This record gives sequence, structure tokens and C-alpha cells, in this order.
Amino acid sequence: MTTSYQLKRADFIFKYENDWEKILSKCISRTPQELINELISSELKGRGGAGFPTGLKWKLAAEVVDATKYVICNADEGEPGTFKDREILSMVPYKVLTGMAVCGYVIGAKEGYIYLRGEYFFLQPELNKAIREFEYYCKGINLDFTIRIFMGSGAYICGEETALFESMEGKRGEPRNKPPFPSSYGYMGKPTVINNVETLAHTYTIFKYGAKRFYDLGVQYSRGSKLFSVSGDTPKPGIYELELGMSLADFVDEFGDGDTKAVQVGGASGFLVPRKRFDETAIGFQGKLTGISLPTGGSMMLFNSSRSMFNVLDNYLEFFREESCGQCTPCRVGCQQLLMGIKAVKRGEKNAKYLDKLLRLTETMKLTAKCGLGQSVANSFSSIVENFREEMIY
Amino acid sequence: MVKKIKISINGIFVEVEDGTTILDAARKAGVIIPTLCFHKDLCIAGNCRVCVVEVAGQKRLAAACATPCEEEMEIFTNSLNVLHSRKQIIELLLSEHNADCTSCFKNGNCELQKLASDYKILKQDFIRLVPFKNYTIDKYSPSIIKDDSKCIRCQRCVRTCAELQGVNALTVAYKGDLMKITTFFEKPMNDVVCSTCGQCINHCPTGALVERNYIEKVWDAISDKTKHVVVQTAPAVRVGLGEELGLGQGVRVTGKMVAALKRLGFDAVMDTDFTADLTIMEEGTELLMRLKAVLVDHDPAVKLPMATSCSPGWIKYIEHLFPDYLDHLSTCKSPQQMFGALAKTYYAKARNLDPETIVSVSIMPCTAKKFEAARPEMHDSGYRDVDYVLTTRELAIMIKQAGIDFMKLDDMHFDRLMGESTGAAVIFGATGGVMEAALRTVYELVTGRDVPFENLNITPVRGMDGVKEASIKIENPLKEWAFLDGVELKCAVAHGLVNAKKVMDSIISGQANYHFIEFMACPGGCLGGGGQPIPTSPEIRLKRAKAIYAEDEGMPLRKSHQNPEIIKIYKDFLGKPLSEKSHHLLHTQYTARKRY
Amino acid sequence: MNPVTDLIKSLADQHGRSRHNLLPILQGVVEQEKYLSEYSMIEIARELDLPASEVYGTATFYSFLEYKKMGRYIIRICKTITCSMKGKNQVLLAIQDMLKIGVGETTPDGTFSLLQTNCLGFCHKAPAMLVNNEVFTDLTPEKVREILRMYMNKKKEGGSYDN
Amino acid sequence: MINITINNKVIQVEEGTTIFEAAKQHGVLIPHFCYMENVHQIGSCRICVVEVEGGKTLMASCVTEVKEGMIVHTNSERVRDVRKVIYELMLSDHPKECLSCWRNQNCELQDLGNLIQISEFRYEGAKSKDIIDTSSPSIVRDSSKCILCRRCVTVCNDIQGVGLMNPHHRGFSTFIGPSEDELLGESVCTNCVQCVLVCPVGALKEKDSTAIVWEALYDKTKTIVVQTAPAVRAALGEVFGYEPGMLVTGKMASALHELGFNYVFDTNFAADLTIMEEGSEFLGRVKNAITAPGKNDVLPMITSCSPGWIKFIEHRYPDQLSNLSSCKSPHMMLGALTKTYFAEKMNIDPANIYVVSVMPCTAKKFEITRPEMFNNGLADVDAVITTRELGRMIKDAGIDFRNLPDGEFDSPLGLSSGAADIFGTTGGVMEAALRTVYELVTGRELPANNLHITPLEGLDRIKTAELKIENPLPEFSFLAEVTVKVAVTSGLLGAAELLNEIKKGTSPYHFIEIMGCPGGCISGGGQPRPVNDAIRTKRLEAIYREDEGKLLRKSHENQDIMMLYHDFLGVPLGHKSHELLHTVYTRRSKN
Repeated sequence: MTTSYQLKRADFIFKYENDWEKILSKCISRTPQELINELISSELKGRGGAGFPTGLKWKLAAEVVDATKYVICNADEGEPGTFKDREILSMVPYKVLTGMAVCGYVIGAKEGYIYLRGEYFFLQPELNKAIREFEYYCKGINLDFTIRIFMGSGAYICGEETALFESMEGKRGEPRNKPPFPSSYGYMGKPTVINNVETLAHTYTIFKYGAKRFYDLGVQYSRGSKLFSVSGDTPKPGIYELELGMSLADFVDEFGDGDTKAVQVGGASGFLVPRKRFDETAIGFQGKLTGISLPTGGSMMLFNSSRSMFNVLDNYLEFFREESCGQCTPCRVGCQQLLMGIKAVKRGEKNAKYLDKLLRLTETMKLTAKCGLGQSVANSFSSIVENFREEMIY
Repeated sequence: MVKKIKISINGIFVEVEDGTTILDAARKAGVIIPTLCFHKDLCIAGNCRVCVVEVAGQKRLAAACATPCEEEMEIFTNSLNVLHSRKQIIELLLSEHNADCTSCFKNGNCELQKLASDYKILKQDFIRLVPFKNYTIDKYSPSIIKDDSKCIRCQRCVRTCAELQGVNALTVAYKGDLMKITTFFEKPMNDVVCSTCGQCINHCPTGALVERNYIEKVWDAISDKTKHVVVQTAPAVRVGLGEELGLGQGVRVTGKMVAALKRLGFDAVMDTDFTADLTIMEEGTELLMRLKAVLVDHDPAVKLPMATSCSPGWIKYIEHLFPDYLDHLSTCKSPQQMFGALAKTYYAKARNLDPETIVSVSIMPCTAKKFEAARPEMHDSGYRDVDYVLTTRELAIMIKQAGIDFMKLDDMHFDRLMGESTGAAVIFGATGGVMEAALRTVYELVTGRDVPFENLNITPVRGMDGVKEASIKIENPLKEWAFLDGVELKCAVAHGLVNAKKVMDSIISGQANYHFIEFMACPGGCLGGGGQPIPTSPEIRLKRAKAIYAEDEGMPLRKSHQNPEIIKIYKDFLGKPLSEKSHHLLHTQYTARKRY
Repeated sequence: MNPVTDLIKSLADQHGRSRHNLLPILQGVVEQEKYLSEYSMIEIARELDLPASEVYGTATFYSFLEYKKMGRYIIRICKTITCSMKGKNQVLLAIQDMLKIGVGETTPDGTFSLLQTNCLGFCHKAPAMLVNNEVFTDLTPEKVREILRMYMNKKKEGGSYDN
Repeated sequence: MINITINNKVIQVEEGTTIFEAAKQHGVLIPHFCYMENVHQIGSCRICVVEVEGGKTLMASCVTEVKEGMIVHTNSERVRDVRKVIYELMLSDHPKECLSCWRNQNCELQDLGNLIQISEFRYEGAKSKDIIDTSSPSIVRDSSKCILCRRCVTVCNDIQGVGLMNPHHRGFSTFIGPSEDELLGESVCTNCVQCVLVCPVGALKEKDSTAIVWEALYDKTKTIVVQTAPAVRAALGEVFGYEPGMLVTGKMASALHELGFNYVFDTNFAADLTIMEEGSEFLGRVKNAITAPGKNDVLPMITSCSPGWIKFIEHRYPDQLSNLSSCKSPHMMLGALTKTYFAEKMNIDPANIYVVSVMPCTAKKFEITRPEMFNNGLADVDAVITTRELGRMIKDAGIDFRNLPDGEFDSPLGLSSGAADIFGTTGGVMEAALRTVYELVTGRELPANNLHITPLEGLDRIKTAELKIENPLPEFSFLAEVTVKVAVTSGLLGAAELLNEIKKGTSPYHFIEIMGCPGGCISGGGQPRPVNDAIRTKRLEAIYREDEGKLLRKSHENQDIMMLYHDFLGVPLGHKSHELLHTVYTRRSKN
């Protein structure tokens, strides 16, 4: 099965398709159960980074009895190094809209929202046009489904699903306690399905070409293709659709500049992989691949040997310190301590052993933080400090 | 029938109702989980993360206060992971906390201090964040001091201000490292909608919110031989003070308190209860006048329902949020201010003292009284009516400072002239008490008979329900009150400003047609006031209320108009209720304020 | 009547007066006024029957909702690592040099405000910046000077307060 | 009687009373700091100053005696101002890190802050050098927190007679401790840690052992055994807010089980065993002295249960070591038995057994590190935690102590008699020994009211008793008409007195019990703070209550002890006993 580790390009997301009306009509002629089964058998997992099975998510929301439900498309793409959603929404918006409408049909929701980050304000006019056209068609086929854009205002944490609901409800975007989960208690306390832009776009592919076609791509536990936002020290930055399960070594061969020292997979909240581990690292969701398998929202930042990993970490931690919502202790204070801690070590005010104390702190943050932000600070911190300890020290 | 589920906590099996949080289940099983942001009075936040526990099969730890139990859950409150994480979280909290305990007002009664001492965080490795931040200490309010360097962002104050009081003076602002608890545009507490009720102080686990204390000022006055220092004590103080001095909750210490005040060196120790009785006389008469004006004269300028005005937190609240409804307020000053005005007139004259030399101190369960005493209207005696207001907590500190062995004190009585009171005055300290006291007197004035409740206990207005209603039908009144025959006097009682808002909203929307409403700013009335001992909880407030009613039942006189000193003051000084002198000294007016 | 009051009224009419309409209204005010003044927050609070402190608390959470007076053109330059790697600092220096202001400041004539922001989502075309809602990518010191000159001219020609 | 006026109140007190005591008797509390009950006062902290009318300066109330007609104000403006300044000056040289101090919430300096209420520091003065000495297995000394009240000096010199803690240098450079370069771990310190009990702040503290115990508890490969000393049950409750003198034996056993200890044994079992061994040893020595003088007959024999005392005699009276009983202290005996008798019985590899002792004592932390206390390369006891540390562990674990049901100790090392309980107090070992020895010798019960030898009870420094033996059993006929003279002391100053007598050859006694801490184990260095005579008395009463409440009151009646001798040890002083239960002592330098 070594072949599946190789880099394989795919072309589904951005493929020009002018048949969305047909796909939508076809979908709503099937029963919701059929559609859910189709999704489940495709093994599509959320493309925002966490990798929750999409079919299951729809199923859970469909099972809850409530007259009002919501479908939300999470376009608060704030992870540093990620820019695929912007491209999807500007190139193939109707795929996303179709995905939302089908989801609405499946779970019984009549309202959909696209939570668009404030930085993408300029997408609004085009997207609104697409929505108007789309809603017009829905009305035509008697599908009661409306979509509205909700603009964010510059807060990374609002990408966290419950924080996003809070934000839409006009409050501070602070994550809620879980449980209850969105499938039973989401936006306005109603059952809600919230999916990433890319995930919704993939559902279009699945509903059009069938689950089999999607399932055949990728490897076990990580099926299908995925968009990767490639940036940093690379001769060809941009967005690429690749099959999941590739090894990082192959990826670097293709996109590296020949001097790649490390790759940050998954943005600031992801992991840093040093050169010596490229071979044993595969890109996909946690599963039984040999070596390490890393989930990702699609951000791939490459660093060559001229880059100081201290600066990278410093930049990430500064980002987290600012973007933490500030409500829970481990994240609010922890991020400040990590940032000040590595600076103190770098300046020689604290000795290198202090890094171990900080590593222990990230462990605590991972265990106890209220939401994914605080929990994932540990990822980049520990992977960078463990692999480039010498660069952190005075 | 609520479903029962079985869980195990540290290997102990317990059965709990579906929906119970892990924290409650653990308490049931005799397992203590430490908490900080959790408070019984408030909604669940789950943000301090001190209460994290391990649930078998879950990767991450769960916040016990916010996680409901599920069938067959296996919970460990004490695993290595939990212990390590909890310790580190406390360490993190300490790193952003200004830990100058020895100069902190909350020293010895601080939840963070206790947590740190229980978990013995002996090494502070983390970088201290306090010196790197520009913390502000807001000292502008006459009632409350807010010190951000001691704040641990548990948001208990914010939830108190919004949920219990509906004031929303405090809010969470900014995010990340800048996140802080502040007011609208970071204005001083004195410039915003804050009612100065002090409930935030009662709920703050640390010393970030404390009352502005006037202990030194009072000591100076006592030491000054040229001054005659008069002190008055509010009804609720006598059922709270004991808690600060090591006695149990709900223990009455009236006699010991008086003895302690004398030992402290006050020249006269008198009772706010006296003016509480006086309030009933004035306010009761005012109510009857208003009823007459509305029912007989149809005077559109006179408004009903009439609202009580004893609670300065409530006064400031209505001035901010319902400035158009100020004419519903009784014009009576609060008992404290009546006392202050009389101390420098009636008392000075009777004792042949120069009012200039009198320093009037009051001991209150309340922080809003500090604000009230500083209002410009409160100078009717020609001087500032009340010079210093101390909370129950401050009095306890003074007693400790003076080295008084409180337990060994013999009971003493208040001094004459303004020290006599009735049971009706005592119950001013509990929610519903003013209403009950007023009805006891008004009913008797109108009908000549006792109020028709067993043992004078008007039970419908007692208890801890947020809004209570009662009505009394007046039958066979005395001749001069004939117009009230058959009138059903409708009353309501609200405590906690969020309940006050509910009642106000129902008045504005026209749903309610009460005649008389008692409003108290703090949950439970004065006994749960912002100046009372910390901690507070529904159970503690209930115990204090019980003590208040027990004090009432033990009094020989239980109706305000029976108080011999009240009869004397009307005879010697005031004339009759609502006389010109009364109007000058005992009544006031109100100011509309801004809404933020 | 204050024009902001009218604006807030019409925004409230358009979006609704529930709590969940707060964000669009705040955004609407910021789009027009560039920032939320004390006055506008009080007006919004009154219009939506919310406590003013809550409006303040919510607004300060979002970095695009400014609560200090801002210039007509708000420059937000991306400070994420990829942009830093591609010469963001030189670009920033060029802007500071040209406008004679530091980060977080506004030019005395109230034309430009300079801010840094987190990832704009243009890492493949780093460095990137936003001027109000317009994106500029692949910046160099020369290019950014040109862009600023364009805005300066625009101001001279137009002078009105539309974007 | 003398008449004085305090705060405008005329009172009568005895001549010679200090102002402080006079005020206290009449319900006026004066804040104080260096003051210690029942010892001479030094008046160094000046917090207790009061104003005496006619006096130019304020006077320290703890050292000023009352005079006829004195008019005292304890709370005048001057007093309050001065008090505040003194307090601030104290703080100016104190690290204000309350929340990371082990004495947080149990600190007299902190309490004083609560009383005095300062809101800002006006004096940010120089800071003393901070010396942190962690060399001792029992004590950590942190000079940065020391406020020079000299309570530890008083206790180390005047009560314990060790004379290690002393002031050095002068002026601002003054510091308290052993001399400049001397480390506590290498000094004559007996590890009795009475100094920690009196230290008002966090300058002296016990060495923490909870961390290693937690680690062991989480190690699933180990069988964790815990044992608790008699005095712990009479004081542990204080940590959880009970009044002093509350017995919490059952709750303590439950709490230990909940903490995750696999077996909860009782040091009292080994106390009974000690009586068997020590009693036999005593009878042997007396027999030799009477029948075959000159051979192994060193009298008086002195008890060896208190490791603080042992270290003291090793340093100070190395020539008298042969007077010591060769018995190990009870918890070492139990440790040794756990890793042999119990291991065999349960078929557990002794290397996988981890023994923790809960002791009222910090000297035990030193004792377990002595090389003699290892058997086959395994320590008899692996860790010692104090009563305070156990309290903290229970709090850490979130156990609701007050609502625990009563639990039981585990077999086979958990049963004990009342004689073992009274080991916890001064005079207890002697009483327990006499109960058994007398009965062994005469076949009759000890002729004392309710088995209590009242002259040996109480807090007096040196207590003596005589016991005439009449009609002994035939095998002990050599004891007929012999009057056995015994003495009991607690606190090392009394020990020195008795030892000097022995040294001079004038000691009339046959048997002496010596405990390192005043009052015995009930006020050991590891017990909850504060400790004073009132609290000692309450704990002491609790111990006797426990004794009297038991069916078994004599060590030799303990059937588990009988079983142990039957199954494993053979006879008292047998070969196995000598190997496991007895030890030798080391001569140590005098300073």
C-alpha cells in the first residue's frame, strides 16, 4: 500500500460545475436517511481541523426533535496560514450553498447562516449575489431555505463553534461549556449543524459523484481529498487539492525550496515537524498509519534553514495571547506565561530547565482549557520546543 | 419523576438525579472539589478551571461545576493528572494576582488565599505578571474600591451585577491577556450606573472588590476629646456581626454589640431601629395621605403605588434606570439619615451639645449607605447628617483592633432618647419587614384593631421569594378613614434589584395595580446586604432572617406607634407625622441620573 | 438631532432590535464612523434596551470594532509569521516613515490610522494589508508608498466621508 | 492585689502580673508577637506596646509589670499609630509572598495584618540576606522570612536545652540560626522541631514528604502500607476545625483508606510489642543487677522511643548510651515487621512494599535515614509524614473529613491495647511498661486506681514514682520487696538534668522514660499548630480517654502480639527480635 503515501493531486473542489440546480433537486428527492447514509459511507470528516465525521454530525442533529434548527457555514477562517475557504467562497460559492441547503433539508432546518470573518468583507457583494440567485431557485423548487451572511469582526476565537454562536447572538465570542453540544443546543439554543466551508463543498462532490468516488481517494481513516494552503519558504505558494495520507517527505519534495528545515502543519494551533521526521509523518486524521499522522485544517507553512524557530514560536504565542478569549485561567494566563517564559529563557533570565516547566504547563492547558484554542497551544509549543530546544536557549 | 443515574466518584457509587453536575454529585458523596468561579447564588461559568476532574475514557479533564453526570460515568477527583493540573492552575492564578496579603482588606477571608494554603503552592516559578501590567485601582466611589491587580477574572461580580441585581455596572471587556472586568468605557464606579449595593463585594473571592473603609477616620474621631461621637446600628447588623467574630450563622448579638461599641469609646450608642419606627410613622402617614389624594381627591399629581425609600441602593438604581418614576418613591429618608438629622438637632438640644462637635457614625449592613451619607441633600441638620458609615465587617475589625474579647462581654442596652425600638423596627432587616411593620401600624391607625394575622406575623410577605404579594381588605375603619372601607390594600415586596426591575416593568406596562411596594436592593433584604459578613448564600440568609424574626417575637412592643420614645419625640420636638419639622428633617427628594 | 442617532435608528430598523442584532449594528456604525464613540454606544444601548456596559464589553472583544477615534483610512497590516518572513517589517517601516506615525496612532489630519492585525488569509501573497475593507498583497516598500499616495489623492479629490 | 485601670475599667490583679496578662484576664486582648506563654518574655517585637499615663514612652505590655494605680490604654491613638508603624517595619523586611508560603493562613504575621489593616507599604526597606538551609532531613530554614522574634531561640535553649538556634551579629545583620556556616543537617539539632511549632511565620518549616508519598500512591506496582502513631489521632482533628482533644481514630482510618493506602496499620500495635521487648529487657537488666552485678546490668534503663531524644544523648552524653534500651522505636519495629512478617504472610515481595508512617514527629524523618534502620538493603520505613502533612494530603484529595464514617485498622498489624495509646503522652510508656511488668512479675494487676499511675501523669517536667514489689511469682523471687524507682521527663532540658545525675552516679532510678518534646508525642514537632499547655492538656485527656475506652488495657493481653510471637518471633528478646526489633547507637560529636 505504499502507493497511497505518495502525493496525488485531485481536482474536485474547484472543478467548474454548472449543474448545482440539478444536484440540489436530485438530493431533495431522496430521503434524508439516504443522504446521511451516503455521507457516512463516504467517511468525510470535518475539514476545519478537528475531523469530526460529518455524516454523524448531520445524523445527530436530524434526530433531535425541534421545529427550529439552523445550518451554519463556518467561514471564520482565522488560522494563520489558511486561506482556502476564501478561495472556495469566491470561486465556487454555489457548491457551499448547495451543501447547506441539503443539510437543511436533511436535518429539517429552514435557515442557514454563513459566518464570514471580518477580514473577508470584500467577498460579501459577490457572495450575496450568489445567495440571491440560489434562494430564488430554492423557492422555485419549493425548498424553504434562506441563507444570510453574518459578518465577524476580527476575533480568531469565533472560529470555535460555540464561540461563533455566542458571537452571532450578539455577545462576546466566548466558548460555552460542552456538553451540551451544538447538535442539541447550538445557535439560539436550537439544534445546529455547523460545518466548515470546505466540508460543505465536499458534500457537493459526494452527492454528485457518489460516496464511492470520494471514499476511493486517500487512505484508511483519512478518506478523500483536501485543500492545502501552502505558504512560507516555498517557490510555489498557493492552494492545492491533494489526496489525504501523503507523507510529508513527498510533500516537501514537491513544494519545498530544497532547504526545508521544518513544516508547520495546521497553522499556529498545529504541529511543527522537523526535517528528520518528514519520512515518518503522514498527513491525515489520527489513525493507524505508520509513524505519526497529523490532522490539519490545511495550513502548511514551510521554513528553510535561515529561519529562527524562536521567532516562529514567539509569533504564534503572541497570536494566542491576543486571541485567547480570556475567560478561562489556563488559556488566559498560560499563554502569557508561555510567551514571557520563552523570552526570559532566550534572554537568559531563566535557565533552560524552565522550558520543562513550561512544557508541563502546556500539558495542563491541554487537559483543562475550556475550548480547543487553549488546548491546542500545547501542540505548536511542545513540538517546537522539543525539536528545536537549542534555538530557544540563550 | 426525574430519572436517576448511577455514577462512581473515586470508586464510591452514588445515585443522582439526571442533570446533576459532577460537583453536586461529589458533594453528595462527601468528596470536596475546590471551586472559585462557582457560587451558589449565580449561574455556572466554568472558567476558572480549578474544579477540573478526570472522567474515565475522556482525553481531557472536565470542569466539575459545568459538566452534567452521565449514566455509568466514572469520575476521579484526585488522580495525578487532576492534582498536577489543579496545582498549576492555582499557580497561574497566583502569577497574575497581586499577592500582598498582609496589606489586603480581605486577608484571612480570601478564597484564593485559602486555596493556595490548602494546596500549598510553595514555589512560585512562573513570572509574576502584576508588575508588567498597568492596573488601576478605582477609589472614586464612596462605597466600593475596585483593585484590578487582585482580580482573578472569575466574573462572579459581573454575574452578580447582572443576574442578582440587574444593574450591569460591571462587564467583561477586551479579550486575551487584556481581558478585564470593568465598567462602561472604564469609567470610575462612581460615574456609572452602579447602585453601590456592594453585592459584588459579597461575591468577590479575593480582595479585588472591597468597601471603602472609614475605620481610621472613626478612630480619629473617637480619640478626639473635643468630639462627641454618636453611633447608631442598623437592625441587620446584630444578626450578622457574630459571624465575623467567630460565632455561628444567624446568632443574635445585640447586647454584646452594644457593650462592644461602648468599649470602643463611642460617647452614645443608639439604635437605627428607633428611626425605623419613626419611618413607619412618617411613611405610613404618607401612604394614607396618598391614598386619600388618589381615591378621594383624584389628584393626578399624586402617584400610586408608593414605593419604600429605605434602601439607598434601590434609590440610586431607580434614579438611574427609571428616572421618570421618582415621584412614586416615598419622600421619607432612610432610617439612617433620619437618625443623622435628629442626632444633630433633637439629640444635641436634649443633651445640650453643640451640633458642630457631634460626629455621627452609623454601622450598616450596607455599602450604599456610604454613598447615601455623602449625598448633598443629606445636610438638613445644617451639618452633614451622618459623618461616617461603617459596614458590619468594618465594625468587627474595630472590635478586634481594640482587643475586645467579644465572647466575654456582658449584654448592655442602647442609650436613652433614640435607643428604644419595637419588633416592627427589627424586622426592617429582612425582606418584607418594612411592609409588615407598616401594615401593623397603618391597619391599626385606620381600624383601631390589630392587623388580622396570627401573632402579628404577616407571613405572606416573609420568605425568600423574589417578588411577594399580599393584600388586606379594610373593613369597619374609624370614622376619619371611612373612604377606605372595603378597599383592598394591595402590596408587593421585591428584593434583589433584578426583582425590583420585574416589578417596575409590570408597573410601567400597567399589569400591576399595587398601592404600596417595598423594595430592597439586596437579596434577602438588609440581612444579605453588601456590608454583611462574607460568605453569603441562600442558606446563610435564611438563618439570619430566622434570627431577625426571633428578635421581633422576643420584643415586648411590636408595633412602631407604641414606642414610647417615638411618642415622646412627636410630643417634644416634631409635633405630628408629616409636620413641617418632619418635612424639613426627615424627608428628601430624588435626582434623575444617567442610564449607563 | 445627532447624525449618529439617526444612523443607529435606521440600522436598528434594518437589522432588528434584539440582542443578536447587536453586532451588525455595531459594524454598521463602525463602517460609517470608523469607530464607536461613547455616545454611539449609549445610543445603541438605548435603542436595543441593553445595558451600556454590555455593549462596551462586546465591542471591545472584537478587534475590528474600534472604540477610539480612528482616521478615515484604517491600515491593518498582517503580522503573522508568513508575512513577517516576507518582509512585513520593511513595509511597516515604509508606512511609518511616510505617515510619520507609529502603530496604533492616527495622522494628525485624521486621514490614516495604522494598526497591526492577525492573519488576513493571504499568506501565499505575503505580505498583505487591509485599508478599510480593501486588500493589498505582495507588498513592497515601493508598492505600499504608491498605494498610500493613491489614498492621499483620493482624499484631496473627494473630501467627502464615503469610502 | 493591685488596682489598675485598663481602658477606663478598674480591675484588680495579683502583684507581679504583667500588663499583658492583666488585660487578658479581663477580656482585653493586646496584639502580640514574640510573646510566649509560660517562659520569660523578651519584649523584642514591640507590637504589644501600650500607653501608660505619665510614662514618656510606650511600654511593652508583655514585660511591664503592673503597679498600683497604673492607668493603661491599650488602644489609644498613639498606640494604634505606633503599632501600625512597627508592623509596617516588620513587613518591610519580609517577603510578601503569602500565597506561596507554606504558612499561608496559619501565620501570625498575616493574622496581624488582618487586625492592623494597612492598605499600602510606606517603607520599602532593605531586605535581609536570605539563607535557605535544606540540609536537615526534618527542617527547612528560610531566613528571608524570619522576623527575629527569637521564639525559636527560647525554645531551643530554655526548653530543649539544645542551644543551637541563637542570634548572631548585630544591628540589621542580625540573624537567627546555627552559626554562620553551620548547616542544620550537620549540627547537634535533634530534629525535635519544637522551633517550627513556635515560629510565628514561615521561617522554619518541616521538610515536605507528601510529594514522594503521592508518587508512591500513584505507583500501581507497589503495596502501600501506612501506620499511624498514637498521638496523631488526638490532634489530626484540629486541622479540620475540631476542638483540640477530639479523637478522630475512626475517621483517620477511613481517610487513609480513601487516600489509597492498601493497608492501614497502627503503630500502636508495635507500641504493645515495644512493651513486651522493653519490659523483658528491663527485667533482664534488673535481674543481672541484683543477681549477677557487673554483667550487662546498666541501670537505670532509659526508653528509646523518641528519636529526638536519641540524637540528643548521642551528641551530649555519648558515654551513657549503654543506659538506653536497645529497642527500636515502635514505628521502626512495625516497618521491619511489615517487610518480613507481613510480607511473608501475604506473599508479597518486600521490595514492592512501601511503608509510610504518620507521626506527630519530625525527628522520625531523620530516624528512617539511619543506616541501622535498613534490613537486607530495604529501609524499614520508606517515608514519614507528620500529622500536619497528613491533614494537607486529606485536604488535597478533597476528602470531606468531617463527614467520614468511622473505619478500622487492618489486620494483622492493627490491633492494640490501651497501654499502647498512652505512648502518645509523657509518662505513657512508663505506665504501659509497669502495667505489664508488674503483672508478669507478680501475676496480679498493677495496684493502681483504674491502672493509672497518677504521679506520672500531667505536664510537670520531672515526675517520679515508686513501686514496691510484693509476693512475686517464684521465677522473679529476686525482686521480692524491691522498690522499683522510676522517673519520667519530657523536653530535653529535663532529660539533661536526669542524665547529669546518672553521670555523677547519683541517680536513684531503675527505669526512666524520656520524650524529646514537652508533653510527649502529643505536642511533637509534627503536630498541628498552635500548641500551648491548654491544648496539650486537652490532647492528653483525649489519649487517656482512648485508653480507658478499650477492653484491652495491657500490652501482653493483645492477642495479635501473642500470635506474632507464636508464628514468627518466638520469644521476647529472641534471635529474630534482636535482628528486627533492636538496634545500636552511635556516638556523635558534642557540637
